[in-house]
This record gives sequence, C-alpha cells and structure tokens, in this order.
Amino acid sequence: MSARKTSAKAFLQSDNKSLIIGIALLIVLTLVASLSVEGFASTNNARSILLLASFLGLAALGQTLVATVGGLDLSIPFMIGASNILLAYLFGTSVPPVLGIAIIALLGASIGTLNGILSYRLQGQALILTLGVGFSLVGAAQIFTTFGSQYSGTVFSQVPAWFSNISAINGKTFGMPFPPVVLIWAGLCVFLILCIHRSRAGRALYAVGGNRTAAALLSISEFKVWVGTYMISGLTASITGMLLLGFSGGGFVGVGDAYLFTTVAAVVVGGTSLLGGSGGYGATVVGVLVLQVLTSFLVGLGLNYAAQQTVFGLLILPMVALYARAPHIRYQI
Amino acid sequence: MTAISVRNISKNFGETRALRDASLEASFAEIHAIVGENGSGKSTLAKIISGIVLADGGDVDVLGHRPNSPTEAIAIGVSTIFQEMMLAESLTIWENVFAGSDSFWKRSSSVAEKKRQTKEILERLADCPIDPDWPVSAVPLSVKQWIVISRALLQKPKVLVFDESSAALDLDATSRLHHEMLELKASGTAVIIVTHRIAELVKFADQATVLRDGVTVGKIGREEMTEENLLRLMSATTGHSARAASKEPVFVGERHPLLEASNIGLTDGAQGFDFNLHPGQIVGIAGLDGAGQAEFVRILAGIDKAPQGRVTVRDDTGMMQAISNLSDAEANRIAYVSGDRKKEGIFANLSIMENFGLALYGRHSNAAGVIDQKALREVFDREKDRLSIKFGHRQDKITTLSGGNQQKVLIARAFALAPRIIILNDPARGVDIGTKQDLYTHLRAFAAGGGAVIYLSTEIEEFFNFADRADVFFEGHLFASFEQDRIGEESILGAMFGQSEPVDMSEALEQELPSNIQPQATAS
Amino acid sequence: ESAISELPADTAKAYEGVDDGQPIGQSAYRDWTPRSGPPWTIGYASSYAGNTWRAEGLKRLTEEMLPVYKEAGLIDEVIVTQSDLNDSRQIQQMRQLVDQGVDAIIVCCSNPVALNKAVEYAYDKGVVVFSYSGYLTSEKALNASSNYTLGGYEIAKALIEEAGGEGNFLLVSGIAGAASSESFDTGAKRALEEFPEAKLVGQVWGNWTDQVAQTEVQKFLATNPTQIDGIIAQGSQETGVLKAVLQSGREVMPISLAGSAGAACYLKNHPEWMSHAFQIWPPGDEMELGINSVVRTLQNQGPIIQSILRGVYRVPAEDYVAELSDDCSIDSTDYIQPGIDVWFPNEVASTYFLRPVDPLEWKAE
Amino acid sequence: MNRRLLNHLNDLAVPLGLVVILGILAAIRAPQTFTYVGLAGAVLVAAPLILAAMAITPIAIAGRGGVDLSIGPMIGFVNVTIVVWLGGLEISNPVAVFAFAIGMACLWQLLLALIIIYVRISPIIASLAGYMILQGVNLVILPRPGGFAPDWLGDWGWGTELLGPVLYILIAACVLWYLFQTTPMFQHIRLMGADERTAYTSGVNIVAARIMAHLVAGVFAGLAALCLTGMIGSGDPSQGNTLTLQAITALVLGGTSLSGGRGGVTGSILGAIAMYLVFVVLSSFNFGAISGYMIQLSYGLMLVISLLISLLTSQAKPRMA
Ligand SMILES: Nc1ncnc2c1ncn2[C@@H]1O[C@H](COP(=O)(O)OP(=O)(O)OP(=O)(O)O)[C@@H](O)[C@H]1O
Ligand SMILES: Nc1ncnc2c1ncn2[C@@H]1O[C@H](COP(=O)(O)OP(=O)(O)OP(=O)(O)O)[C@@H](O)[C@H]1O
Ligand SMILES: [Mg+2]
Ligand SMILES: [Mg+2]
Repeated sequence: MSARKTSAKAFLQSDNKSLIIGIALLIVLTLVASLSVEGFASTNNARSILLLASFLGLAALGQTLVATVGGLDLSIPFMIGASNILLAYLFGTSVPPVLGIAIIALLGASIGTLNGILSYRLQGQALILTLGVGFSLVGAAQIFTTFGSQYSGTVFSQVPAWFSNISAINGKTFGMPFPPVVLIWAGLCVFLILCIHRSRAGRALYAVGGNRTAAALLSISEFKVWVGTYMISGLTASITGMLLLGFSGGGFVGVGDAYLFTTVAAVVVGGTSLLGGSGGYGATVVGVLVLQVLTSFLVGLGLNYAAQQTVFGLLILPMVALYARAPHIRYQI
Repeated sequence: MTAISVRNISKNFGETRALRDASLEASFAEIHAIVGENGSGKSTLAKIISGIVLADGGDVDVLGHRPNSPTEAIAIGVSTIFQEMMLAESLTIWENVFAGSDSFWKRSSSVAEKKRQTKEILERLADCPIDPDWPVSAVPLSVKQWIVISRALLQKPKVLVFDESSAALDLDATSRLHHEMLELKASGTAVIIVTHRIAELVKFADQATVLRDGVTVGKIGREEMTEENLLRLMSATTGHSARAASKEPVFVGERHPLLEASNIGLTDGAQGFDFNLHPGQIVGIAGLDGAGQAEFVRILAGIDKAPQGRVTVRDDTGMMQAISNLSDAEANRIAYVSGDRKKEGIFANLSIMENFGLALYGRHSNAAGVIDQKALREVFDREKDRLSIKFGHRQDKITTLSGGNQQKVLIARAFALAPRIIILNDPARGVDIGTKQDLYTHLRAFAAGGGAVIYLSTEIEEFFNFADRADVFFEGHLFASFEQDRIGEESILGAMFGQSEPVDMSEALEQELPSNIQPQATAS
Repeated sequence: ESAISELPADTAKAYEGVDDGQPIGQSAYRDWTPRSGPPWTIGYASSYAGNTWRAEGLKRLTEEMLPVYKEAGLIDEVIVTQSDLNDSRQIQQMRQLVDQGVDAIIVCCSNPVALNKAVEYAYDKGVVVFSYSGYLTSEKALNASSNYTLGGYEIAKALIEEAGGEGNFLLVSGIAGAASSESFDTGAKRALEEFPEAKLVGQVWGNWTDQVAQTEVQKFLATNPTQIDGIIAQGSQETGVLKAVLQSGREVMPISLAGSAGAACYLKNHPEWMSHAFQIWPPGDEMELGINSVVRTLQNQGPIIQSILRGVYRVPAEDYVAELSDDCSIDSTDYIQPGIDVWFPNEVASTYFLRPVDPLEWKAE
Repeated sequence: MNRRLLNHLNDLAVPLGLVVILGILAAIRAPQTFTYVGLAGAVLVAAPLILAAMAITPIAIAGRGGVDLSIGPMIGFVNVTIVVWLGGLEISNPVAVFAFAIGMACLWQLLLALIIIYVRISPIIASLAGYMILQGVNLVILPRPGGFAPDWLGDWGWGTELLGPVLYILIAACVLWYLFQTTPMFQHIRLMGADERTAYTSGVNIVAARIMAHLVAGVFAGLAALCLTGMIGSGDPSQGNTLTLQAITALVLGGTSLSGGRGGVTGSILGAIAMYLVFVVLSSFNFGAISGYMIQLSYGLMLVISLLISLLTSQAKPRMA
C-alpha cells in the first residue's frame, strides 16, 4: 500500500510531471477550440491536424533523441528542404522512385552521422556545427538541382501517385479517409516509446545524457549513442522532407524553414530538457499535438502566422517554467 | 568570545529533512570540527554558516550577522572551502585564486600583484613550481585543492569554514594544511572543519560538534576527544573503531595468480614493474597523490590502456586472457568502483533502481535488447538487503540518498555483476565509518568466496587488519610491497616518500606465495 | 507633378487607379547618356530565384534577348546576382555591379524604399536602375510593368462576379512587401469593397511560387473548415492553388488565372470552370518590356515618365487555352504568354518616350 | 604577460587568417572594395551584422550556453518601431531616436536577463521564445516593408562617405567594448561564464553580472538596429530575422565558444568582416541565379571548417607535468 503510494509519488515528482501538464493543456485546448471555433471538431479538421502533426512529429523525433543525450540538431530544416528538392529531382530522372527514396534516406542518415561525428569531437558546439552542415547541405542541394533545371530552389517533376497518397491530405489508408503517414507515425511513436523505456539502447540514451563518464565506465559507448541519435535525426528529417514532397506535389527547398525552431519548441514544450538526461519521445508527441491543435485553433480564430508565432513563444515560457526550472544556484552547491 | 552561534537550526530540502535541530557554538582562535555520518547534515550546516543555504528555523549568528548570501558572508569575514572544489577550469590559476576579490567597478590590486601573490602562496602550500598563468584545467587535483584553499586564506577570514573535499590531499599535504589551520587559529581565526578523518581530527581539533540525522547530539571538548567518543556519538549503531575490522579466515585457493600485470610502465620508456593478485587476496594500493597508483588501478580495470606492459587474467578454463579495454575486463568479470561518485559513479538524473540496473542490462535483456525488469528487481532486492541500503522507493532519484548510500548502491552494482575481481578506487572517500565497516565485511566475505580485491585508498589506516598485502607506489612505479604483518603506518608512509630500500619484486613474490597458501598460519 | 498628362490619351488610360506609391513624375532620364557603350553591360540584381516566374524571365533575358541585342551590337554581357530576399545583400550587389562598370541595372520586385540609396549611388556613377514588374520610389529610378493595382482590381472583380458576386474569398498574395504584390492587393481589396456580400476570410503569401502557394493554401484549407467560394490569386501560383484545392477534396471553386499552363490545362479539360483569364505578368514578356525600356533609355530615347505602365489584359477562356495541346498536363510549369508583339508592341512602347525609335534600328550618332 | 598576448592571438588566428585570405581574394576579384567609396559601402552594409555579432558576444561569454537567438527579430523590432511608432509621433530628433533605439534594445535584454535569472530557464530557450514572440510582434506592428526612416538616418544609406556616422558608431562601439573589458565587472562576467557556482560562492554578484552582460548587448543591438534602419531607409519586419543565424555564425567564426567564459568581441568583428568579404568575393563572379546558394554553401563550410580548426588549436594548450 504505502509502497504503491510512494511509487505513485515517484511517478509524479519525476519527469512525468511535464507529461501530465502537457496532456492537461492538450485536453483544455481541444475543448476550448471545439466550443469556440465552428467546424473545429470536424473529422476534416482532425484529419489535417493529425497530418500536419505527423510531419512535425517526425521532424521532431530526431531532435528529441539528440536532446536526450544533451545535443541539438539545427540541420533538420535544411535536411528537410534538401531531401524535398533532391527527391523531386530524382523523380524527374530515370531513377526508379523506390531507389530514389532509398538514396535520399541514405543521404539523410549519412549527413546525420557526419553531424554526429563532428559534433562529438566538438563538444558543446553542436548547435552551431549542425547549423553549418545545414547551410552547406542546402546550398549544395540547390546548386545541384539548379544545374538540372534553370529553376533553382524549386524542382518540378511527376510525383508517383502511390507516393503522394502516403502523405496527401486526401490520401487513403486501406480505404479509410486519412493518409497513411498518420498511421505510420502512430506506429513509430508506440515503437519508439517502448524502445526508449524497455530496451538497453533506450536506457543508454539517458545514461549518456545524465553522466557520460559514468556511462563510459559501464562500457556504454558515448560515441555510438551520440552518433546514433544524430544519424536517426538525419534519417527522420530526410523522410519528413520526402513526405512533404508527397504532400505538396512539387519540390521546394523552403518547406523545411518552418521546422527550424518549431521542432525545438515541440521538444521543449513536451518536456525534454535540452541539457540531456530527461524527457522522451512521449513528451514530444504531446508537445507536437499541443502546438498543432493550438495552430489550428489560432487559425480558426483568424489569427495570422505572425500572431501564431507570438503565441507559441508565449506558450514556451510558462510551460518550461512549470517543469524545467533549474534549482536555485544555492541548491546546486 | 564566540564567533559563531547557531541554535536549533532546521532545514528541509523538499522531502529530505537535512537538519532538524542543529546547534553549533564556536569561538575565535579555535579549531572546531563538525563530524557525522554521510547525510547527517554537516555540509548543510556549513553552508548555513556561509550564507549559501538559508535555515528554515532557528537563530543564526555569525560574527553578529545572519548572512543571506556568500557575498554577504565574505563581506563580514566568513570564508568557505566547499566540499566540491569551486573552480573555473578554463580560466588561469591567478584568476581563480582571486575570484571575486574585486568589487564590480574597482580592482582590489593590480594584475601583476595578484599573480605575484598567487605564485607566492601556492608555491608555499603546494610546494611545487607554479605559473599563475596556467589554466586550472592543466594542473593536478592536489594543486586545484590548494587553489581553493588559497582563495579562502587570501580573504583573511575571521571565520574559515572547511568542508573536507572529496579530493584527497596526500599525507604531507594534509600536515601542511593542518599547519596552516593552526596558524590561522593562532592569528585568532575560528576554523570550522567538516571531515570524516576522525583519526587526524583527534590530533588537532579543539572542539567537535557531532551531528546525527540533522540533530546535534553532542559537543566534545579537547580533553574528552577520542575516536571512541566521537564514533559512539556519531552513530547509534556502529560503535567500533576504524581499525577494528575483525578478520575472518580467507579463502584457501589454488596457487596460480588470478591476475598478472607484467612489465607495466605508466609512462612509455619507464622501467617496468610486475604485479599479481591471487584468489582470496585483498591488495591495498597506496601512494602519494600523483604517484601513479590511480592510473595503475584504472589500467587493471581496463579503463585506460597501459603505455607499456600487459595485464592478463586467468579465465575459468585456466587460460590467461589479456585485458586491454573495458569489454575485456567485463568478459573476465572484473568490476570497478570509483570513489568519485558524482563524476564517475551515479546518474543523478535516474532512479536508484536504474543506477543499479544499468550495469546489468547487458545480462538481463533478450536478443532484441528488451530488458527483463522482473529479473533485475530480484537481483536488486537481494543486493540492497546484503548492503543494507536505506532508501524511500526504488524509483526515487538517486540524489535523494546521502553520499554514503549512493556509494553503497554503486558497490551493490559491482557485486551484482558477480565478479571475480573487484577493483575499488578510494571507495570510502567521504563515506562515514559505519558504512566503511559494512564495506570491509562484504569485501572480506567476497574474498573468502574466492574473489580477489584491489583496494586503493588515500587513508592508509584502512589497510590495517583488512588488506593481505599493501603495494605502495612512488614516482610512477610500484615501489614497495608489504605482507599483512608488515603493513603498518611507518613502513607504508616511508615507502610512500620513497624511503627504505626498494623491494626487489621478484623475491617479494617468492616470499609472498607461501603466506598466501597458508594464511591461517599468520592469522591464528 | 504627374507626367501622365504628357502621354497620349490611350497610353494614359493604363494609369487609372494607379497605386499611390507608384512614382509617375517626369523621368530623370529625359536627356541622359550612359557613361559608355554601346555595347553596354547590363546587371540584373535579382532578389529571389525560387520560382518558375523568375526563371522564365531570366531565361527570356539570357537565352533570347541577349543574343538578339548582342547581334545588334547593343549589349555585350548580362551579369546576374541573387540576394535571397536579403536587402543588405541586394544593396551590396547593386553597388558592386556599379563598381564593376555596368551601364544599367535591372532589379525585380523588391521593397520599394530599401534600394533607393543604392539607386542614387548608381545614378551618380551614370548608371540607370530599372525596376521591372514592380517599382522603386526613388525619382532616379525607372519602372516598367503592368498597372498591378488596376490588375488586382480587375482580376478580383472578375473572379467575384464569376463566383456569383458573394461568398467567402481567399486572397493568395505574392511576397509580402514586394511593391507589385502590395499594389495588386490594394486593387483586389478595392474590388472586394464593391461587393458587400463578398467576404475576405483569409490571406496567404505564396511567394509567386506554386509549391509555396500550394502548401500555404493547403494549410489554410486544412485548418479552416469554412466554405470558400473563390480564390483570388496573384500570378504564377494558380497551379499550386488549384492542386491544393483538388487535394483538399473540396469541389473546385473559381480561381484567378494569370498564365500558368498547369491550371490552364485543367481549364481546357473543365471548360465550365472559368470564363476568363488575365495576362498582367507574363514573365518573359514583362522582362522583355523591362530590357527593351532599358535599351531605349541607354539609347537616350528619353523616357517621359518614371513608371512605364501597361494596362490590364483580359482574355476569354477559349482563346486562353487555344494553343494548349490536348495531352497537356496540370503539372506543366510552362507559361501561356501573349508574346511581346501582342502584349506590349513597339508602337505602344514608343509612346512612352520622347525620341522613340525601334531599339534594334537605332544608330549611335 | 606576453604568453597571455600569444594565447590571445592564438585564439584569433583562425578569424584573422580568414579575413586576410578573403581580403586578398576580394582585392583581386573586386578591387573597388578597397577604394574610399568602396570601404564606405562596406562599412554601411557590414555594420548591422558586425554590431549584432558584438551584441551577442557578452551574452555568450556570460555562460549557461547563452546564445541570444532573439537578437535578429529584436533588431527588427527596433527597426519597425522607429519607423512606425516614432514615425507616427513624428519624432525624428537624433537624440530621441538614439535614446529610443538603445533604450528599447536594453529593455528587451533586461527582460531576457530577468527571465533567465529568476524564472531560471536556460538562455537558449528564453531567447528562442523571444525570437518567436518578436518575429510575430514585428509583423503585427508593420505587416510589410515600408515607411520611412528619419531623413538624417536614411541619409546614412548613401554610403559614399567613409568618415560618416556608421563608421563613427562602429568606432564608438569598439571603444565602449574596450572600456567595458577593462572593468572588473567584465572579469566577473567571464568568471560567471566559465563556472557560475565558483563565481557565486566566491562572492560575485551574479545577478548584476548577468544583467550587465545583457545591457551591454542591448547597447550594441540598439546601434545595430540604427545602422540597419539607416541602410534600408525604411522599416522591414523580416530583414532582422536573418541576422540571428548570421550573427551566431560570425561569433563562432570569431572563436567565441558558446560554452561560455571564452572569447571576445575582436573575434566576432573579424568573423563578421570575413562573412562580408566572402559575400563580396562570391558576388564578383557571375554565378547568376545560384549566387545566393553559393553564399549559403560557403558560410556553412566556413563554419564547419573554422570549428574544426579551433578544435585542433585548442588541443595545443600548455599542460603541467
Ligand atoms: N541541495 C539539496 N537538495 C536536496 N537535498 C539535499 C541538498 N543538500 C543536502 N540534501 C540532503 O540533506 C541531507 C544532509 O546533506 P549534507 O550534505 O548536509 O550531508 P553531509 O553531512 O554533508 O553528508 P556527507 O558526509 O556525505 O557530506 C542529505 O540527506 C541530503 O540528501
Ligand atoms: N542539489 C542537490 N540536490 C539533491 N540532493 C543533493 C544536492 N546536493 C547534495 N545533495 C545530497 O546531499 C547529500 C550530501 O551532499 P554531499 O554533496 O555532501 O554528498 P557527499 O556524500 O558529501 O558526496 P561527496 O562527499 O562525494 O561530495 C548527498 O547525498 C547528495 O545527494
Ligand atoms: Mg557534505
Ligand atoms: Mg561528503
């Protein structure tokens, strides 16, 4: 009995606090929005929220893992943009679509790995390094595609119907009226959350995020974990970029821009501290849904992009203040 | 006249009641010790005196003030040396020594003057050449310790609070330190010292305030200050002295060494030395700070690679296997426990259970890497009872435990790996006497079961009646080796300072073997 | 002191309802000779290269006009720079072009104020800055384009009427702050005011880029449950807008058409969809208007007015899709362009100059 | 002492080398850059970035991984408010405008500092929120580029006189930094950046130190906003945003580490100049439509490479036996 009580307390006082706050906020937002915006509670709207959420969710997946080990990956938006136009470019060539997709995914993973290796060598500089890699990547990608067509930055080609069906708003999943990407994302969430909590690899994230030296003594290779997270981040970013191509039907390098800080916002609002060792993808999923529902709500209220940004910013502060306040320096001594 | 008088202090950290009813009276020109087990509230009390922690209740009077911040405390003449060394590693030595000496707008003295003073005081204290422009990250631990001490001394404090740090000073350094304290005392300063080194304490403290579970359970004056008294007060339970570990018979095993290190050189080109370890043996490792003993045990544990020479272990089939990295060590069931919990031990972000379990996931997870929580929990319950670890719930964060209990979790983790060799690197550092006694007993039992123990310590009295052999390092190599009855303060100290003849290791091994085969002979 | 009065009556019609920001004073180049040449070097300080429209214009400039003028010994080189919508970069690039010795600079569609000082810097060095498809407010700048305010007005008016004169409308603008984009919106909103039953429920910015327009409209439709009865779109984005509507599963409402072959193809296959289209920014023709005017100015033909404006060009649907082949594709990125001889013939162009001659006939005296 | 100097140079080696090489390239490719007028233009165009980079330097030095992401939108905010608010009130008196710009910037930085100190969330998150908030607010204040800067300010945009207000502002900023750097306060900030607990326990007033770091940043940011407004002679809600990443790039090129305690404004200035020169060199080629991407690519590579170089050099630190 008392044991159960303490275990409940342990649950509450741990990182799950942010999870609970997040879910509460999500519920409140949904209720308020459904009551105040007509048509918000429609299946149509739910579908589009979930669709956009899956994009953000995938983009923020890598960011979450990277943050758990105390890193940051700002190359995500550039990776998204680059994969987006490069895949469009490949669709325009004689390369079979599936192969093209594989190539881009591989590219994503390798760029991620590169990020991982370099930022591992450059401890504490991950933010700026990934930014540099991102700049280079997106610049190179645009130059590359420009040589093909004279349209730099945008690439045109026939996107295979089956591919755009995956992530188009009118896509169908086994005849059901929502695009497969939503299902894919949901599956990925379950899988990843289980991994993080139940598997060695998952726990290794927190070990490294919490105390690198101690982890090394338990022969948990910080290098492998660190590089691994960045590799996944690069991979998921490139997948997001490719899915966005299916969504919009034409390659545009700018599609990633919106994800530069939004992924970080989703991670942070969810409750993964950027310092590493805490949080998890479950938290991020909540963060993603909160942001997406909020967007839809604000648009419904007729607020434009500008106002949305402001509200996001205003949301981050109290959320973080609620669960991620550092103890007063007195108590860190 | 009294410099400090704090009465009936209480302080809670969330759930933890760090102090419940702590009082302390200290007058000028006295050395006043605060003693108590881990987590008994010493540091907290010290932090209250130096304005870091604010008491929840009770009255604080430090030099007639109630300091609310370190800034205030320093202003009124209270200097503090914290348990954890406060250093800006990336800055230079002089900048660290004079940290905070200036006001916001005005320098206390010129840079050149600061460097001069830094050089002067550090070379006196650390007695080695110092360049004030070195970055702190470039100097060894002992010098770092001296840097924080000099910072405090240069503040010319009326009250000096010294929370004994986890960083060990070697013996003559310690005596130099004590000398400094005595000088301060002579100059009228009130010196408050928090330490676990009871034996030394007794030699030079005038007063001692004893804490137990955040309550002041006694104040002992010079005359009745004996280890026995202190220890009795400190812990209701453990009434015995640091040296009084009763020795069970040791394992009688096969003559072949379990671990062999041959021609080891800690720097390449160094003249190599050999080392071996037999089943059932407990080998103590000693040496002045920086004499190479720490590097050596890390090499044995497979953490670092030996610049020269090789380490081999006899596996179950009797084959000798080379140890060159952690996975070799793991494969050959060598476990390592570091004394530097915060840096190399605990995961402050994780629960007690996970801190224990992390090492075992490899063993208790299936091919897909899925962890068998149930099996782990069983192991945990077994080990926690064995080491009698005190905690609330196994899912609580490990930082809710006191340092000593954190250490026990780490040792339990090592035992849980069912190792054949345990290597402990100063595990009792900052750990109270009761915990130490438990630890010795467990290690003894482990050895009796056929395991072997390598035990590095900065407090040589830990070896007495505990180690079967004490190997002493001097200037980067194994300098001398002593059998159980030859293990003594004088012999070891001497060797640590390079006195007495270097023992020819080869013959040392000769005479060692028999004693190892019939330990009873010497024991009875 | 508007110089419109100095223009022939028909030409002056093009200026009705012009954006108040659009400079219409006497041009500073009525009697002006470049610092060198012919042949002249032209700099093109583009601010953005991300869309088909710019690419189409650039193509016309470098692949069609340049050879012609080279042939005629009038232009020997065109230097192109691009600033990713970053003003300080564009300023720097303009100044650098001047220093590199170009005789004229073409800029496109930028913030009407930010470049003014760079324009004057060029003027002082004897270099003329010509803004095509958009305007700069500096009186040292020349501008050439359609009358976008009028265009916006006509296009919106026609679309609202197509939608039955009432309902919810979405406005898809170009690049926020770009002169032509703003002028268009001014006109469009003016038209909306004339229909009390027509409500503007939202505005998104498509950067004159199909992908951006498509994504933005998709997001809008996705997050806006309300019924949309018509979409007023600036040029070279209607294909993206149409695709977004098709994807959203809503039935296709009227959408302004202004030259994109993709959407035009849909019209060809669904003739009932729209009755008309507009040609206010055919990318190539507009660029040609720009470069021709530049050359005329370099030839000291004396532009009368600061802004050379073209009136609105409306086409009935059947003519619009006439030359589209039956196997056309909605994914086409081409443009339907009337061609300069229809859209802005030489004789019309001449009316904007004091001493007009056909640029290619012109002889240096 | 001279070892200190050497270390200092060692830190600056990378950006200095970069500037020299690029300078030579620029001299070859675009000689006009080094004429009187060319330099005037250079100063005009580079000033906002230089000052923005200077602004985030003290914040980075103050530690806690402090990188002010909000710097760009904040400069944009001052830009649009000068044009819209002051313009609306017909306030164009130079003193008033300067006071307003610097005041606004300092106010924002103070707010940021207070949040970081008392809400106790990490600077990067606080300034991320700030970035999003201001980005939106700017668009609300001025939905699209436009409006006019006060005439005297707009005239800075001529950029034909090297010895003009923009240069004087840069010089003033450097002098200001020099003075700031000589105060013990600066040492307090460095110490705090290198190890906040050490600073706190050794009696440094860390609250004041952090606030001062931000206020100094505010002054530079205000000046940056003035130079930006002078350059474009109008208001633009989005021009500022791009400055954030550019300034961070310049900062890092200059060898200031985002992990605190290290670096100085000299590096940041060199970094910004290097970025300007790269741009000049690239623009001197006829890259056509892709020139924009060439710039992005080279900024990226410069970042990565200079980081790697700094990694190599930093490993060559003196060690004690
Ligand atoms: N900042 C803090 N936050 C939460 N709990 C704390 C904090 N500081 C101390 N405690 C708790 O207060 C109790 C006393 O801690 P304190 O550091 O005073 O013990 P100690 O006597 O110094 O132990 P040790 O001998 O290991 O240094 C411990 O149980 C510890 O868990
Ligand atoms: N900021 C804190 N939050 C939670 N617990 C703390 C904190 N600071 C100290 N403690 C706890 O207080 C106890 C005593 O603190 P302290 O740091 O003195 O431990 P310790 O046993 O002395 O460790 P060490 O001797 O290695 O420093 C430790 O168990 C530690 O976990
Ligand atoms: Mg303590
Ligand atoms: Mg302790």
